[in-house]
Amino acid sequence: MGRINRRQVVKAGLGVIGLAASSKFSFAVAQREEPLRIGVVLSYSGPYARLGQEITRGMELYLERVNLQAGGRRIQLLKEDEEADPAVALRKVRKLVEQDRVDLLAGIILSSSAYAIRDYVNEKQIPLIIANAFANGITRERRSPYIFRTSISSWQQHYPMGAWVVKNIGKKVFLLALDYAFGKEATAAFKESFLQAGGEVVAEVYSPLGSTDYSAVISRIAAARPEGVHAVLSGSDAVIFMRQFAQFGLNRTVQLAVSGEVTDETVLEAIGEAALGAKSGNHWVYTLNNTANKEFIQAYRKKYGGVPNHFAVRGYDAMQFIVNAVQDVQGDVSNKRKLLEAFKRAKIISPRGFVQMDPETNNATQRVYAREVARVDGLITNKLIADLGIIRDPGK
Amino acid sequence: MMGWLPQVVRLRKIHPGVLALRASLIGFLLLPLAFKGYFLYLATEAALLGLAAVALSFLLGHGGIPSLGQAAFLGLGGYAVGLAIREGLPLGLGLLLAPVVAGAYGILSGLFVFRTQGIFVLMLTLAFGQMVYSAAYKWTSLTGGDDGLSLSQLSVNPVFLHVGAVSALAVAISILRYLLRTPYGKTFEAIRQSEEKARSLGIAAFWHKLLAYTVAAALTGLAGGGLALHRTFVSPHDLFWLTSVVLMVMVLLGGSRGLWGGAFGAILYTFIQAWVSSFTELWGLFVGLLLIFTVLFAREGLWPILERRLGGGNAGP
Amino acid sequence: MPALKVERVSKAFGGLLALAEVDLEVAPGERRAVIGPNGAGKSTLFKIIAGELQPTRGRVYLQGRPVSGLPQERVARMGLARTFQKSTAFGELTVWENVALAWKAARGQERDFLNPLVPEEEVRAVLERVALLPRAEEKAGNLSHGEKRQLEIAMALVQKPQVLLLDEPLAGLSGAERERMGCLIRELDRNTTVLLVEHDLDYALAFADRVAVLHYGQIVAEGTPEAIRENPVVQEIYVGKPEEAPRGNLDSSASRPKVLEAVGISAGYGSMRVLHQVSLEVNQGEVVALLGRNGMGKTTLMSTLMGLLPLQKGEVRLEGRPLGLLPPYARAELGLALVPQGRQMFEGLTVEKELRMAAWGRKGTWTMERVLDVFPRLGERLKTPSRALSGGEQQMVAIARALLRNPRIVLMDEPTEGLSPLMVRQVAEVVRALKAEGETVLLAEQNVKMALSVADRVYILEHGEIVWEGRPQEATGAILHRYLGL
Amino acid sequence: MALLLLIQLLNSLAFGMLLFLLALGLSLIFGVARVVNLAHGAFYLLGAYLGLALTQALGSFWVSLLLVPLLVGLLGVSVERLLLRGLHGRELEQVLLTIGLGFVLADLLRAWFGASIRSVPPPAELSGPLILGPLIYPKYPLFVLATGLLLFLLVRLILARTPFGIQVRAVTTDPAMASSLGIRPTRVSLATFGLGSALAGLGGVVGAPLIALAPGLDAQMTLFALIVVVIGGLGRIEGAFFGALLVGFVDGFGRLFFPQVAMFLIFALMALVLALRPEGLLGRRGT
Repeated sequence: MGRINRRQVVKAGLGVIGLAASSKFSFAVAQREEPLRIGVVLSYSGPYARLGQEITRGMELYLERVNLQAGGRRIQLLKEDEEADPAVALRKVRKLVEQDRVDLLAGIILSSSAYAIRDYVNEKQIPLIIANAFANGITRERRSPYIFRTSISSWQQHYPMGAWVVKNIGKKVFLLALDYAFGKEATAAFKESFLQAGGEVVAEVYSPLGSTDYSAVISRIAAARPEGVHAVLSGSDAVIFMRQFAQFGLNRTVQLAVSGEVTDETVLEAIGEAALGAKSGNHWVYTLNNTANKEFIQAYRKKYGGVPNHFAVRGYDAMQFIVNAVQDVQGDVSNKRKLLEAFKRAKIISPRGFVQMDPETNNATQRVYAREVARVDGLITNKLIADLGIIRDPGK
Repeated sequence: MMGWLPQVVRLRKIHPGVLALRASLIGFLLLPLAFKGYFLYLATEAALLGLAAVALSFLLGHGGIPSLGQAAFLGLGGYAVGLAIREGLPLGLGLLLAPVVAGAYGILSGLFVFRTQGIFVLMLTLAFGQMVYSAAYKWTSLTGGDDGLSLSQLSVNPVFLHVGAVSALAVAISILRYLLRTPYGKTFEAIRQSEEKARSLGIAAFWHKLLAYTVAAALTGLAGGGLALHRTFVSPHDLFWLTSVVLMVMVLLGGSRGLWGGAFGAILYTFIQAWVSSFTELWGLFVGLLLIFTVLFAREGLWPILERRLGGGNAGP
Repeated sequence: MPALKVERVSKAFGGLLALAEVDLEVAPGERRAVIGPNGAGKSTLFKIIAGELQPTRGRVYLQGRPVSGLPQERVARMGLARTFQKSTAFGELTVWENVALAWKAARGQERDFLNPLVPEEEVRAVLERVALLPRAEEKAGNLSHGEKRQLEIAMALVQKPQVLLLDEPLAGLSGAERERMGCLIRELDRNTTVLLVEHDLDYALAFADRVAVLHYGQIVAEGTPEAIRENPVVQEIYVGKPEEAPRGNLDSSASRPKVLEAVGISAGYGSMRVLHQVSLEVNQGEVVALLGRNGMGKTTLMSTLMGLLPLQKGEVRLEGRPLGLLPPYARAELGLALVPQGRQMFEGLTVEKELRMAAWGRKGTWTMERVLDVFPRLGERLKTPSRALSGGEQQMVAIARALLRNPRIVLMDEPTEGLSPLMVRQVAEVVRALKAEGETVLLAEQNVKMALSVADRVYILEHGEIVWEGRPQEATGAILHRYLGL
Repeated sequence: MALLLLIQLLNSLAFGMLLFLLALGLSLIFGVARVVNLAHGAFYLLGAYLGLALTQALGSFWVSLLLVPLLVGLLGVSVERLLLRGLHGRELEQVLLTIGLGFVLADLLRAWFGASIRSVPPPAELSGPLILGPLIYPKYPLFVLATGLLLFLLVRLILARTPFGIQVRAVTTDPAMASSLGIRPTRVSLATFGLGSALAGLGGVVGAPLIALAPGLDAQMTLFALIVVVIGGLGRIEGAFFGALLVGFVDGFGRLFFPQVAMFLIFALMALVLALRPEGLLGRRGT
């Protein structure tokens, strides 16, 4: 008797381990009174950890305004860390869709992650609201009826700056960008208008994502002696570049005309004084005087303190967009066609001012501004210097 | 002719307990076919990583070769399949290319690695593995660099992929176990025990180890190819040496000798890691503690303990 | 055409010349023995022939084909089989698997991955020949030391070599095992050429057709066993200069406190038991000599006393205190100091640093100044790296190092090994000076004449057992001949 | 162009010295305790984060410059005594244990200090550029350069002159004989483990303003230290020094001229050295 039941015990034991792991996977079918489950995939580690944190803050800030309700259903956020790695983003999205049975997906910081999950999301027909990833292709050649972008495309944010820089900074500019989808697209968009306006590219250098030392690039800039530098960096890369730029004393001799990502308040907070005077193009500026912006800044500072930034704005708007659409269909997300119609029609009152979803490209049409780093209300942030008009992504 | 040694040669009667245990291991892997979705996804991942772990277990447990560069072969296999499909080659050719490419790098790096002995082998395999990582990360035109390589345009039916993975694992284990009973395998074990003695008998230890290293590299490449199909994405991050350490943890957890341990360790690790990482992102801490525990307390791994407890003492080699 | 030819082979390790212009020729089927004291270069020559080491100059021919420079496995493939001094086998494989592997390797089939390894008839025959058939399925690791030696011989024989190299096959074997191994080697078929390197003078002379005597890296004598036994040069190497020197004359009756006492100690390397129930004692102010031919266990005893080797049975007491399994540094703290065999200078340290390191933290009569008085030569060489010194000078450093520990007792392991006769006399002078200063010394020595000239009491060690004890005067010619083969 | 080369030369020298601090610790620990400490990068990262925290808490970079190496050294000693002592003589198990330790440390740091990347400002008196005629170069990397050189001379002096230094070299070449002369190998290897870890901690504090702190940096630095030790050869302090300089140059100028393949060049260099001399440029065959 001893030998037999031992074998059963082990086999059962192996089975239990399997089930224990799988019991985590609930297979409940979404009913009406079930909470609306939104899978949020952002970077909570690696070079973009702070960005993920700020976007989540923006989302939660807006949810508080509507006390977590949309169309009569409670909203539940299931957060997953994409670890700034496209393969991980895909794995986590797959887990949220197949295991946690989420109704909607939101988030995605990295353009390469957006490209990686695009086909899967399209095939599974789960609406995805992109709160950050700039990749042009998501709303162009790889457009999907299920994917909407409420932030901005690389082209929209960087194209207008080209001409502006030639007029206000100078003709000879050194181009630096991160060596992945976002960096390349943004630089191409900037060059498009910059060269048309008669600008001259002194050098074009790409550096790897998440590198911890920019001294080599900075010594090249010092030697090239350009009139201006157009840098497309974000997260830690932006922080390290700006600090070493000041350490090398370049901020005395070379003008900075960079992507909005580089002069975001999360970066300025880490660098401080060294960034004063740097110019950039962005779809949000701290000093925009519209009621939505005032309300947002006041709510953010009350709840989190510190300086509000455009990542929080993007999270805030993305959630506003979702709540608006879900309200439109009274919380019934099961009818996909109706839900997609609601998303196309959704309007939001954004701290950025005028923002509207372009039904043809599923990308948000919005204003872009030129701004300069300055001390405002005792904070190191950006002040508006020019409105570059309403910019619509051409979609092709 | 062999009558004089009756009890030596006949195929040793494997104890029923041990046989049942191994059957339940394979059974466990086929179980998820009943549940679709994420559970099946994890099981396929476990089977494929199991194949790579078995290859490492063959090297480490039987050859005494501590390799921290297996992630490179995994990656080479993945990129081989990914690029083959991107160029429109048939899937079969891609899966054939994976072990060939990985095996070739095995030979190339082995030529350097086996010029040294002992702990330097570990350091060199680690360095050569990182060479592939940095190439994959930087050679954006070929590998897509940090954006990775997506194979989404090809959809392999998950069930078919899973059965393929599990059978590949089972076939690999039986082939390698048979190999260990042939002169080639016995010599491989002999070299681990005393390379000096083996060479004094006329055995060219350098080439022998290089051949085994290449076989293991090819098997790991095949597993890498399978993973590329499974994840429909290949990213340089999987080639970082931490993946090699994870494979090492699987082998040590399961038990480095007997090859079954490697497969068991892979299953255990994959499911525990998925479970842990769902409620904390500190799974690295978990892996570290697991490694320290295994090294200090369960030196020959959990599987032999199971087999011994169940098989009434004479665990298979 | 000679089966094996060694032509003007030299080998240098750093400054030291281990082999100088050695010539050796072994005819096919001949049984050649190479004998010589420790440090004479026997194992270096053996490794060069087997391909484990490359000669600095000169060449080695196997059946006329040059083999020096080839890797070990190629030389083995060309028909040369060898055994190892510390016998090694594949412990986790069974006995028959070890032999089967050797057989497959000899026929180049070790890469066969199709059919499983099975015991062939040749394997059975060889196992029967070395009387290991009943142990065929045993794991090689579980064999006794003697059985492992037999397995090694079986693995060599199954390869059917042209030339068989045997490295001290009888070392560490006791009574019955020595007999069995001895006749096993004697009964090797005549057409295999055998080169035997052996400490045991009697067995070597009995076994070999011709004998070569290696000393100080050179062949000093070669010929038939009978000629070698009578050869005065060999006598001197094995016994030391037969000049008359004053015998130690300390009266042993005076009641002197016991400094060091060993009671029934057994020790060895792994499964190889070298010392069997050895007991001895050294009293305050005495110089006790431990005599015995090479390989009888002198160095094993000294290493065990110093704690470098684990004690398997018995007990060692220092001034009545049992030392148990204390590690060497603890014993050094308590007052034991070792002058190691081969002197063991530290790489990268100068003479001054070696001495300062030893003296660090040890107060007492022996200070740097006093040591430099006793060894003036070292005074001039303080700044030179210790490994660059000559053999004699290194010996002085080793002794000075031990003295600077201000020890209760100095253990000297073969201090005259490899030294020129002039240096041997100087070492004897030093030992006498130490005795005059009241130091206690346990001297393990192969040079009998030197030892007798300085010792107050003498032990003779044979095959790991104390076979005689007494005062130097009582060590008559008969005793010396019986135990030390003089 | 010459200005660019000069700037990059200084950058490479500074990075080289940082690698030297790291590789020296690793080489000492392996030389004496015979352990390849793959948690070395984690000790570096611990030193960096502790430096950051203490500088903020105590308000002085210099105090944390002294305090952090002591703390990390203590950790090294306790690791050797608690975890590694039991595995004496089993090289592979010891290496695997250090890998596990590295994982644990890295994740604890991430949990404690957060996962975002921190760029540490240099101390006030060392921040900002130094103007030497045409050359504008930040002061801080020069400080790192000076620290590295100072350490090289200091440790060489300790190893050559002091009793502890001689004991370390004796135990490195012949532990048994050293023990017979009353030197306790276990105590020497404990002290060396502490010294090696302290050097890694020092590297962390000194390196943080030079290279930003991020999760994953530990694995990167362990790899760099390994490559320097493999190239420079083990057992001799000069090996770690020249190995570090060489890797610093290849990395610095590699990133300047062919940024795409910089990392690859370092591996190519290593493979080349190993093909010619498996024991490394200055290593001894014996160790």
